Amino acid sequence: MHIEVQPSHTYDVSRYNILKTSLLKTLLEGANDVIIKKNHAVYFRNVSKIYNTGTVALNHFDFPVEEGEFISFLGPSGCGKSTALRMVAGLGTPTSGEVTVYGEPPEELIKNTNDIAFVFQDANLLPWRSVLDNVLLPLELRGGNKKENKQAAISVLEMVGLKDHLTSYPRQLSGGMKMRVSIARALAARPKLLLMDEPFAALDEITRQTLQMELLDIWKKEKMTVLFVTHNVYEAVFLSSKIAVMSARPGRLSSVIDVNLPYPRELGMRTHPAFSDYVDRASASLENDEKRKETV
Amino acid sequence: MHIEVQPSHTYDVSRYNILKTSLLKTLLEGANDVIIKKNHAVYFRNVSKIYNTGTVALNHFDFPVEEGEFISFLGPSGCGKSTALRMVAGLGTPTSGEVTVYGEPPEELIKNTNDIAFVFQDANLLPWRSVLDNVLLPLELRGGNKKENKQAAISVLEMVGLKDHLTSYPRQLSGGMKMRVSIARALAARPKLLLMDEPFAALDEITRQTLQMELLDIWKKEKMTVLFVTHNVYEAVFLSSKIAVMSARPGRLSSVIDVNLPYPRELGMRTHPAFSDYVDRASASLENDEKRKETV
Amino acid sequence: ACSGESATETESEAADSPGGTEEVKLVLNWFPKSQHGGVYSAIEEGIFEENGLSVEAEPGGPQVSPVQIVAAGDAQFGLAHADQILIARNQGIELVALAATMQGSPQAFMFHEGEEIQDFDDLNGREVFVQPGITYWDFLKNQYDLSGVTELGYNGQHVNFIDNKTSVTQSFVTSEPYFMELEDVPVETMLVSESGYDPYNVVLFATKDYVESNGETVQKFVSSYVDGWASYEENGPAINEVIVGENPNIALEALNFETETQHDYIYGMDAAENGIGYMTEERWTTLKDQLLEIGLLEEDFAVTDMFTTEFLPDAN
Amino acid sequence: MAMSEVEMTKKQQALVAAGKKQKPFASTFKELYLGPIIAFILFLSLWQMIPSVLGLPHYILPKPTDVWEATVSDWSLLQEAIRITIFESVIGFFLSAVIGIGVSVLLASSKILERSIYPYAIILQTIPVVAVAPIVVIWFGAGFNSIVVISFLIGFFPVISNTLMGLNSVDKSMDELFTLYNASKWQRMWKLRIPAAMPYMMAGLKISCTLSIVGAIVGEYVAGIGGGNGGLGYAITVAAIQVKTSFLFSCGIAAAILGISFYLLVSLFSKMMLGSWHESAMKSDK
Amino acid sequence: MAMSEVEMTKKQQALVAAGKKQKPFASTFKELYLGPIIAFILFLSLWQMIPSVLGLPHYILPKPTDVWEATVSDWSLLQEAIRITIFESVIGFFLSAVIGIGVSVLLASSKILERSIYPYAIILQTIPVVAVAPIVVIWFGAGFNSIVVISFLIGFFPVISNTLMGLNSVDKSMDELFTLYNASKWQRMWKLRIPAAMPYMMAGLKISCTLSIVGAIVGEYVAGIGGGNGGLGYAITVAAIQVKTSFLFSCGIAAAILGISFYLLVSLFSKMMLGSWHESAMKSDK
Ligand SMILES: Nc1ncnc2c1ncn2[C@@H]1O[C@H](COP(=O)(O)OP(=O)(O)OP(=O)(O)O)[C@@H](O)[C@H]1O
Ligand SMILES: Nc1ncnc2c1ncn2[C@@H]1O[C@H](COP(=O)(O)OP(=O)(O)OP(=O)(O)O)[C@@H](O)[C@H]1O
Ligand SMILES: [Mg+2]
Ligand SMILES: [Mg+2]
Repeated sequence: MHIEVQPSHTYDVSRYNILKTSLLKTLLEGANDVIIKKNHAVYFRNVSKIYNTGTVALNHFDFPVEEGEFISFLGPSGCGKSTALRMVAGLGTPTSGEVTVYGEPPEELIKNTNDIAFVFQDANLLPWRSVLDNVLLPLELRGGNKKENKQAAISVLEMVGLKDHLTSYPRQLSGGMKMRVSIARALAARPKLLLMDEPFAALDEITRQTLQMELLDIWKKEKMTVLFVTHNVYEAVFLSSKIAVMSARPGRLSSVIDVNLPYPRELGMRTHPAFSDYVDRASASLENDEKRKETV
Repeated sequence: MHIEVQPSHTYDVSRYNILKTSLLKTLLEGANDVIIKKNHAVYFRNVSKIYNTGTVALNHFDFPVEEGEFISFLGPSGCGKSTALRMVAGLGTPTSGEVTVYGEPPEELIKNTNDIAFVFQDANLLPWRSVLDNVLLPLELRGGNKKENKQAAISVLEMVGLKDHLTSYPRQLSGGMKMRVSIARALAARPKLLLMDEPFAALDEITRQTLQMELLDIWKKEKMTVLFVTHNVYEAVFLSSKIAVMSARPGRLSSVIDVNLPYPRELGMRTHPAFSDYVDRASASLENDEKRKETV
Repeated sequence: ACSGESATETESEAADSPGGTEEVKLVLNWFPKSQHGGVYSAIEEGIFEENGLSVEAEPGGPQVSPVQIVAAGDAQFGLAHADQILIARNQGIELVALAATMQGSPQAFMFHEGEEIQDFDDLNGREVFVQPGITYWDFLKNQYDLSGVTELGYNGQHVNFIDNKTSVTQSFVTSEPYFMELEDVPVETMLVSESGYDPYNVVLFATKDYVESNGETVQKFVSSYVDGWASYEENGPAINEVIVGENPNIALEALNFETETQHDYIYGMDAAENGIGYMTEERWTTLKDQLLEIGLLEEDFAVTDMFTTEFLPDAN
Repeated sequence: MAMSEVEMTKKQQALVAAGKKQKPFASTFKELYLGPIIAFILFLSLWQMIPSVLGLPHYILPKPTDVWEATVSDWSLLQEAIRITIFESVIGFFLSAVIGIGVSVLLASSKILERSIYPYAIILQTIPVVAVAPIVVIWFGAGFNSIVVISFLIGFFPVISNTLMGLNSVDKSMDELFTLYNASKWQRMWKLRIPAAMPYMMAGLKISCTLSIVGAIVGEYVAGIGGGNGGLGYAITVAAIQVKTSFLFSCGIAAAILGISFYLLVSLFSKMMLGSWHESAMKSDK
Repeated sequence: MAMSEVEMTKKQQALVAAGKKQKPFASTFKELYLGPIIAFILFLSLWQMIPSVLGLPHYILPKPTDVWEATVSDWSLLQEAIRITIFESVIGFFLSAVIGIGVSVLLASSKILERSIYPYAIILQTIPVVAVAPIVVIWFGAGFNSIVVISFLIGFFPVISNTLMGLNSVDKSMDELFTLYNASKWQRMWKLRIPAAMPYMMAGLKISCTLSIVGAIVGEYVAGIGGGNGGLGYAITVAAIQVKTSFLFSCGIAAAILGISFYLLVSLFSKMMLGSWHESAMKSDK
């Protein structure tokens, strides 16, 4: 039996070894798994999460994310979207089941690389750092040339429209501006895997559209994988290659919609009938879900 | 000259006296003013706000809000919407110009009544209080029967869909749930003037629609005045009697759109051509503004 | 000075100092006062120098224990009361007394005038300020029935004594009565020595090891010390001014009062005949037996190890 | 701490909920107690060795074994002294806590009060106890009362300082919420500032509880024992005069153990008080 | 404070930007200084009256006028003593601050270290200075060095206790951010925990700076003055024996003034350090 392993980004030796061992392990169970594992950026395997308050945030959540995909999560408030994202980042562990990122447990991955970035639901800025310094943070932590880092940070900040506020402190910013700093911070790190928890919710339509286009650009250019939580169905359809619709209490995956619109996406597409179609399907899926719950 | 003063809510004697003096003052300048003052819940008179960082957040902002209106503010991120709302609540003072609430400076009004409620852009919950206790806070501060207060708080929490989380602490809630607690807190106080800063941004479409309907209900029933910040043009049209579109840097009022759709509004209206019309007008106004800026 | 050095190491270091003079350190039992007049006299008049010694007198203080400092080798000589030197034996600290500055103990109880205290029994029913652990108090408790005494800690303050007319406080007759007089508080005193407990006070000592291996230095020091006291008798007031320089917070008048009142303890009594610094085996044995009896000494020993008069000048 | 706590909870939780990665007792033991125990043994052996190596006699630095002997042989004295000191310092600490927090709340309630009165709190802290001891003794009598007062005087400043800092560092937007709802000054105090200041208050109490023991000991020292039995301060003075260094160390260690126990108790209390919200005391659930 | 500061700023700003409601000097004066001045006068007159009313003689509770006379007449002595105490306590405080923060950072960097070593910090705090004084004196020599060490010993615990508390109360979500970005332990320390702990650290320093003066005074008491000149501790001891109560009070008040000045300096420093973000020190702009 010959298995071709072609890791899609450059692993350093130690990580490659980890991969090898996990490959060998899975070999015992069957070669199929190997291939699946190699191609998946994120894999939720039958994940349940019960907080110690007894809240079931996720229930048998099973969802593979292939590398390079742009996945949107849609679902009612409190259904476990943030919980799921946090687990991918290693900031929470499943009560049962398993989350793997590039075939490894996320805690391991985090320890070895800087490849994951997270835009939290709240901006989560360090109050004692200026806007620029906040964006510089992940770059500083990673090391590297100071001047280049600064250049990179400034260019992302320019992209999110904050180049006039480099020296402001978070408390001097508006809500939307804080979120944009947080987005800039995540993008500045040029992650392989980008987790975004309602990043554009606090932004006006026009800023939002600009940033959506930029995000898609970067995603394509950097061949990132993006997990994106939103409440905006249009946004989900516009951005994603796949939409995961979740239902509430307990958080389950209720349906997955493949969005087969071509990339690059243009603003004009929004008026396209296929686009509306997807929007309707996603909305319907959300609403059905709601209704099903009510009738129970 | 006979001026009929018919205050639209019951002032206690001291406030009535304040009103009287301000009436007398204005009499010297002309009777017209008196009538304007009496009918306005909020009046921005040529308000400018320059933060001590030099940021001009508002520039000659002039806008009257009549009692019982439902005003939405639309505008790009960082254009001064929150700043304006905060000034109405007395949490900031204009650098020049004047904001009056029911004819008084807001700081004065706050000192004498509990009639203003504010849903902040972030949830702003007390971390050491449970959900129920957070909602109870304004009621406690006002005094009154404990049992009734609790009843009232529970019923609002039920309305926002959190009756299962009465004893949870803020850190155990999802982002959207926190916002809903904050909304419940504001509504529980049954204010005359309700200021809401993007209250529904973190909510999914369905929850949002439910809450929109509830809000409109309460607004009508309680004859409140609502100032509502949103980035969602549909939401603005659906809810408001008037939309104030603002432009950025420095924050100015760029246009005011009267939404002459009848109340009560129904979800079905969204497909109505008049509705789309308003949406288009608002969007156009926002976009024009953006373009105008770019060409400058 | 550092920790680990034993006495011998310190001494050799001391001996190597340039200029032919040997540096030694003396720890006083208190801030400089008239009871150290001999030391300052010897320094001031160059008596130590004449004998090839360069002496640093280090002031003591409320919690400074010359016994420990000398035992640790941080100083070569110290001043302490005879009972303290004996009690150190319990800890295996072998010290040798070289000269007794005061032939008796000026320690006394001080009380307000007219309080009718004739005997130690009269302390009963009163508040008495004594320093916790001071030896004569144990002796008195053993000798008399003092169960009626309310024992309060003495802390160097006299305010509470002054405030309470019936109270009694420990004191030195050479010192406290003067301050009371200044405050117009008439007082009387009763010497502890009346009870038969009369240790030598302000005794010059060194460790046994040091004395054995540095006989010459000790000889020089003791001679200078005694000479210093002799010269202090002549020009006490002048030396007192030097002392004020060292201890600026004490008034010259207070020192002069002390000089006067301590005169008999230093130059009178046994010293009148036998010279300054004189000590007898009998007095040491009495003291040792007294301490043994009240349990402050754990085991008996011969006092001949404890003191020596060999360095004192021959009696005249 | 934040890190390892998080780690722990994660594990604990996995244990509770998933019930698979059962964590053996041995490993908990290793994480929690092995370090301190090793440190303790190291500390003891170092201490046992130092006097021998440096040739320090026992009356300067007694060895642990010397101290142990002294403790055993004079146990009855020590026990009594400890009992008394505990009593004095607990009351002193209690006063520090109650008066300290009370005064802070009062001061924080008015900028003018704070500016006018706070300096006197600093004065009370810095004025040397020896200077005021006579007055304390005259007003409160020698012995117990005065000792408690001195213990209080030494312990109350950290409480005031920390509590004031806490009361004054309320989150701005929460403060605005209260302004908006027209909260009275005292409502703001009880419902906002005091809960927000809790972590600072607790940090103050932790400092103060150990200081109150120091205070009781110093108190016995300067205010006398007033006819009653003496506590550790008295025992220490006696031991010092008689050069019983080993017993002096016994007393010192007794005081230290008191201090640690006291500290642990207050920490426990602090954990309980802060449990519901503050990060430093909170076991988070991820 | 939060309230009134906000109030002030609002006014200041109105003043700066709008330039209409110019606030007269008199009113600033009234708000800021009138209270303290009245309190001070009240305090002084009360103090002046109490001895007369209660018939307390000057050697028990001297009147302010007595104290003033004593101060003037013995000014040269006092001045010298103050100079020395300042020197000792500044160095003691400096050591407390540097070592205290250093040790806290070290302890906070590892749970095992913290559990193993922190108890000894508590021991150092609670062990009565008198008990260790002989060793301190023998190791560091009587006088200056020992006094500084004792001042350090008394002052360092509040720094450690508060700093540790601060380092351990980092906001959970910020901590997660650092975990996510694979921050090393020391990066997390420097870039997250230390900045977040600043307010606590500063509160600790404020307590410690006054304690270091107490420490220097106690130090002179237990460790003697060595060969050098004596500071306030020495002056107080001698004054007490000589029943110079008025001068004793002069010394006490000098210590208190030192304490306050020291406190103010550290507060200023703290304001500067926290200025950029912490609420308690921040003038907010609304
Ligand atoms: N630390 C926690 N402890 C206990 N329960 C929690 C905790 N965090 C989240 N929950 C609960 O888990 C559920 C899912 O929360 P989560 O934050 O994942 O929702 P979400 O889908 O992100 O919602 P939203 O869209 O409102 O942000 C909620 O019911 C919430 O109350
Ligand atoms: N405290 C402050 N100090 C200095 N500048 C501030 C402060 N608060 C807000 N600003 C500035 O004022 C401008 C308007 O802020 P504001 O919060 O009113 O915007 P907004 O319209 O609410 O934006 P958003 O939709 O993003 O919430 C922004 O440029 C912001 O940087
Ligand atoms: Mg969420
Ligand atoms: Mg805003």
